[in-house]
Amino acid sequence: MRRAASRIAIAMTIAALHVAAPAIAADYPQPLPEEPVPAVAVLPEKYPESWVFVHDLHFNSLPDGRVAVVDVAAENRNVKGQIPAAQFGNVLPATTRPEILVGETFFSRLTRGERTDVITIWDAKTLSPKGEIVLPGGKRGLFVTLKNSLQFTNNEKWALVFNFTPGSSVTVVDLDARKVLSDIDLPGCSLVYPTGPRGFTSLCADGTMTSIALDAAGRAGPTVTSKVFNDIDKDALFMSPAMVGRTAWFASFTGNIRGIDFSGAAARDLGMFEIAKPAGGDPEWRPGGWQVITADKAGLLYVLMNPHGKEGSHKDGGTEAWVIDPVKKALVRRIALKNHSVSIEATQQASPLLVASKPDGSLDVYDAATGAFQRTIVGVVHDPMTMTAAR
Amino acid sequence: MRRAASRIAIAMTIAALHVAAPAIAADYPQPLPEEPVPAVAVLPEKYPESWVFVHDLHFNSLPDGRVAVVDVAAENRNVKGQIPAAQFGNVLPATTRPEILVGETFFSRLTRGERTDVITIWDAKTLSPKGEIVLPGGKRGLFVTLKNSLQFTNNEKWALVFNFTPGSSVTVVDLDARKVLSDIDLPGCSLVYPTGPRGFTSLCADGTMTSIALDAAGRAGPTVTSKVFNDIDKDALFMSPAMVGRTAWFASFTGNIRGIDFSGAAARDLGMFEIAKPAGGDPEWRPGGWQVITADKAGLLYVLMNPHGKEGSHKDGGTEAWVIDPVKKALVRRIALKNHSVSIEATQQASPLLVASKPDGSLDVYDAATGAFQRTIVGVVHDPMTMTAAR
Amino acid sequence: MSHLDSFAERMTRKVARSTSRRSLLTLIGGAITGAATLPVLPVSRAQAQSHGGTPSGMAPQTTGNPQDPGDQTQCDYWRYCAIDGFLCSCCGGSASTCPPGTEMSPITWIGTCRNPADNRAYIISYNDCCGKSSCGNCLCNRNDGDRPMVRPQANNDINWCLGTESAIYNCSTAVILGVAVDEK
Amino acid sequence: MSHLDSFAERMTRKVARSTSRRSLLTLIGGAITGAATLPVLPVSRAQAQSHGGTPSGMAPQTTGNPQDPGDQTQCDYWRYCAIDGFLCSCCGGSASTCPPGTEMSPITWIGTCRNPADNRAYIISYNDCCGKSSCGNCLCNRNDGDRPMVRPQANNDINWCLGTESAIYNCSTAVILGVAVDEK
Repeated sequence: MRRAASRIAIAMTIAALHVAAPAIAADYPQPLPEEPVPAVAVLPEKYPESWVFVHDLHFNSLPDGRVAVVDVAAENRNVKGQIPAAQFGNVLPATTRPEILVGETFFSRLTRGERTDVITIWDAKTLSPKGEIVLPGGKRGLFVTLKNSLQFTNNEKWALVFNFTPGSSVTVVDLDARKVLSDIDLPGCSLVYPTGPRGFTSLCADGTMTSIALDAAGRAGPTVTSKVFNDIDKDALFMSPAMVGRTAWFASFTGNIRGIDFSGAAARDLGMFEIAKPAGGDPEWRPGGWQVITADKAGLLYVLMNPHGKEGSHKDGGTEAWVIDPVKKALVRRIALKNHSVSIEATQQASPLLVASKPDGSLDVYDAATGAFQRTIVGVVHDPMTMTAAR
Repeated sequence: MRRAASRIAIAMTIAALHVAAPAIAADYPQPLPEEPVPAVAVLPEKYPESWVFVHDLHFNSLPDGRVAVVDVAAENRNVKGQIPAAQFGNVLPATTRPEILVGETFFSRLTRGERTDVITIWDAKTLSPKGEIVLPGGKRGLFVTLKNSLQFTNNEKWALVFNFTPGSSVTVVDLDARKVLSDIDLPGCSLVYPTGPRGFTSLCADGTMTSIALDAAGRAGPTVTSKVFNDIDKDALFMSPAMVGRTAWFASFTGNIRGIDFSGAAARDLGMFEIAKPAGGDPEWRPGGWQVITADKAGLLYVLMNPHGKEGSHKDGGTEAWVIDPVKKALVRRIALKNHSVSIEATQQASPLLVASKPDGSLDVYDAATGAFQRTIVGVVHDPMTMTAAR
Repeated sequence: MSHLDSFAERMTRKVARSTSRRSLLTLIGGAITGAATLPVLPVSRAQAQSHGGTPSGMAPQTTGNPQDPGDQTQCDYWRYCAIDGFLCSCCGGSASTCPPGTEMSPITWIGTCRNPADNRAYIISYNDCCGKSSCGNCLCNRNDGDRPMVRPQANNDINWCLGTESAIYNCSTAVILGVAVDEK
Repeated sequence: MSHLDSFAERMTRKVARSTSRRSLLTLIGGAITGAATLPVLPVSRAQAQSHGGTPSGMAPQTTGNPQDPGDQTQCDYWRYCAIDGFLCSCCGGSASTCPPGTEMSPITWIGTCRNPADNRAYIISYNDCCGKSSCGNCLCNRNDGDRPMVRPQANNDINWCLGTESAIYNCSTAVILGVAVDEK
């Protein structure tokens, strides 16, 4: 169909500019300069240690999860950018190169059609996708995000993806070659904790853990299963530990702390110690929230604590962060939080900040050493489940 | 890797059933019956006239828009189901068969990758997709949902899709053959208003409208352009009219009503009349909101009115619904709304209900004849922009 | 353990009625027959801060049966003692029915809830409804007996839309499977 | 009309700097040179009920230049007189920069905003940032001069992520293109 071009010409009639000749303010002889377009912000290749990845599960639209990159130390401009992490995604920032890995799942028609699981490799500087590795089998584990669902091994050359169908398995991915190396069945065990130079450990439903060393081709090599140490019925360990070097510190439901050394080819249980339980609990103080334990660079632990601890309270969030010295096995300090919080993360600066995420998606930031409240950062995400400090 | 099956067996240890032998209440000698699985609700093929499609733009996740099917007359169980409508989707319920059309747009990686525009055909009874027609060219118009972006013609055998790239065009789709018939360029004109037995009209930027009759193959036939009637600068017509049969009643920004007869091969301007402006405006009463005008089966119009009408207030929503008889050109009645509302829709019952959507996504329902408030329905959608009553 | 054994037997029989469910159960190693206290679905403490969620504001939905008391749009309805997710009652389904156009997950996590009317403990199957995006209404979360991902069959953070055509989670049901202990 | 003519000239020259923008402009028929009062992007009155949106709660972001006063995270910042959408200042960008990893739309709708500091009227280009999902922060909507879809170049309901690699809308900027009237 041809329509007269005159229509457009008429449409172009100047409608209303509402602008008379402007008065020129004597104070400003020159107008503001023109600004270039297009203009797109870029980030540093290496993020400052005050930056935190805040994962947004986005419960009201699970297919459209995302991660906010947030500078928690800045007075303003805190949100630096967003990274998509679709459908129970995982985010894993690399430390050896300027890349951020995201495990995610798509359907060709958003909620239906063909399923595609991928690891997307994001450029840290531009926040643009620079690569994608398709994961076969449509089996990437979909659950409320846990950091140990996607991990590195082999000096960050490989990625480990935990699958759940509900059968458990681990996919080993070569990030340089952008290809899948192997699939390792893992019946009865969950998640991946990088172990030794090239391997991982999984926590098992019988209370043990199994460490698997990988050969150069990514295949399962020597396997070591530990004694039973995780009393899942009576005092289960939270799945997300605080990492101090290669040592993981796990909190338990009732408030004990267990160390696991993942530096060797097989994980080594360092034993458990109790956090002294001060008075004031009703019925008792227990860890509560989603990411309940974190560590600073000096190796101090922070545990999000709920005064109303009891069976079933373990995801209820908390009102204090308890600072624990795992070497002295001692409660060092208690930080009273301004608000009921969901998850906590310590930054890796020499003078660390403690970040507490709240149910409304905002963050409260504290001086980790003094407990002094620093700022609230609003408008970060919808559902801030996990946080990962830049390293 | 092979893991001992014994682990699973151990995992299966009965953890805690917390159940002693139950006391049997004398009042209820029999327990509640077992319920069958799987069980999935189905809907009637022909929806009752108290049902309304509420389109959720979902501004916080535009790729994940949806439509709620809501019974606004029921005391409870108001939400009957949801239909996906991805990325500035459109919804168009058929009246001649139990089908609901959705125009939507997907990307292969949710926010990036290959774009696919489709019309999805949903079964009204099962709310399952029963067909899909891919729209070529990645040009389906993406904007805050307007009903006249996706319309039927040719007795609902064909669908018309409005495209915007920012060049305008219309794609004609054969719904029986599930294929695209033609693309019709439409420079300077917007949206589609079904016209005559097989054709459509578009409103143009110069204030005219153009009616195009389609031939049997869906190609553009005779074209008629009207005189200028839409004073877009001074008193623009809202794009979504209230339909009474084949007559469309458009509200204008300042509160005039214009009728257009779309029954013939070319649209016919029925002229404009003024709504008397009662006192109480500050500065004046004007239509305000997104879907500001609707009609009941008897042909009465309802216009959502804002007492703070002025330039730029046209999307601010309203606090009253004015009932207008377009035959008598008279303001019949004013309905004071309980809450500030975004859009309104009248059901097509003999005793119609007036539904007003609110910024929080809930609906207020009124008796259209008396203006009596009936109920609030919460938890319907996120951003209720348009509503479409079952017919 | 005899009570529990007979429960397990009942469960096995019940589960066996559904072939697809059984085949999935094989994968997880028969998880459903044990250690199945109070597992529930994806938690979002961020949205349901207070234990049990907040009042839904929905118009009450009752069964009309005095032996099945309570409002199915509220988190405190007796069958929801181990639910976690959007209540299908608020999404076009009911406590035991998926909304139209979704698919009920064949594998499920189960809980044991006491019915306050007849004081019986019922086995409740929390089947997810799958294939449409997050319903968004009536988020409800109760974690009594929930255990971490290390014990999947007792974990409520998992998307149980497994073995369904689409893995997209819409809402959760609470279906009566039977009484917890055989009364014979 | 001489003022307007010289404005149109300036705009044409400016627009011609960007080839891709120009080619898109051809499609819409040179819309940007006229009738371009105060068009803005996808309105959601549902979320920004009060005219101009609600206070963002963000930490203030100023340019530090007294000639460009105000808080770029707030809907009442002078440049936003015709914006509609999520403010990029709250999303990792700024009033004139897209967030990292998004693409700035080459075609844009423009407004004329008076700078309260120097009392000049500036042409503001509301380029959308595209390719990531809805930012979700600082929704801001002002409809002064907005006209319906029948006049696209003056309509703020359109997703202007056109001519970009992805049509997904993330947020909106407010870039200074120049003063509205040539002062020479």
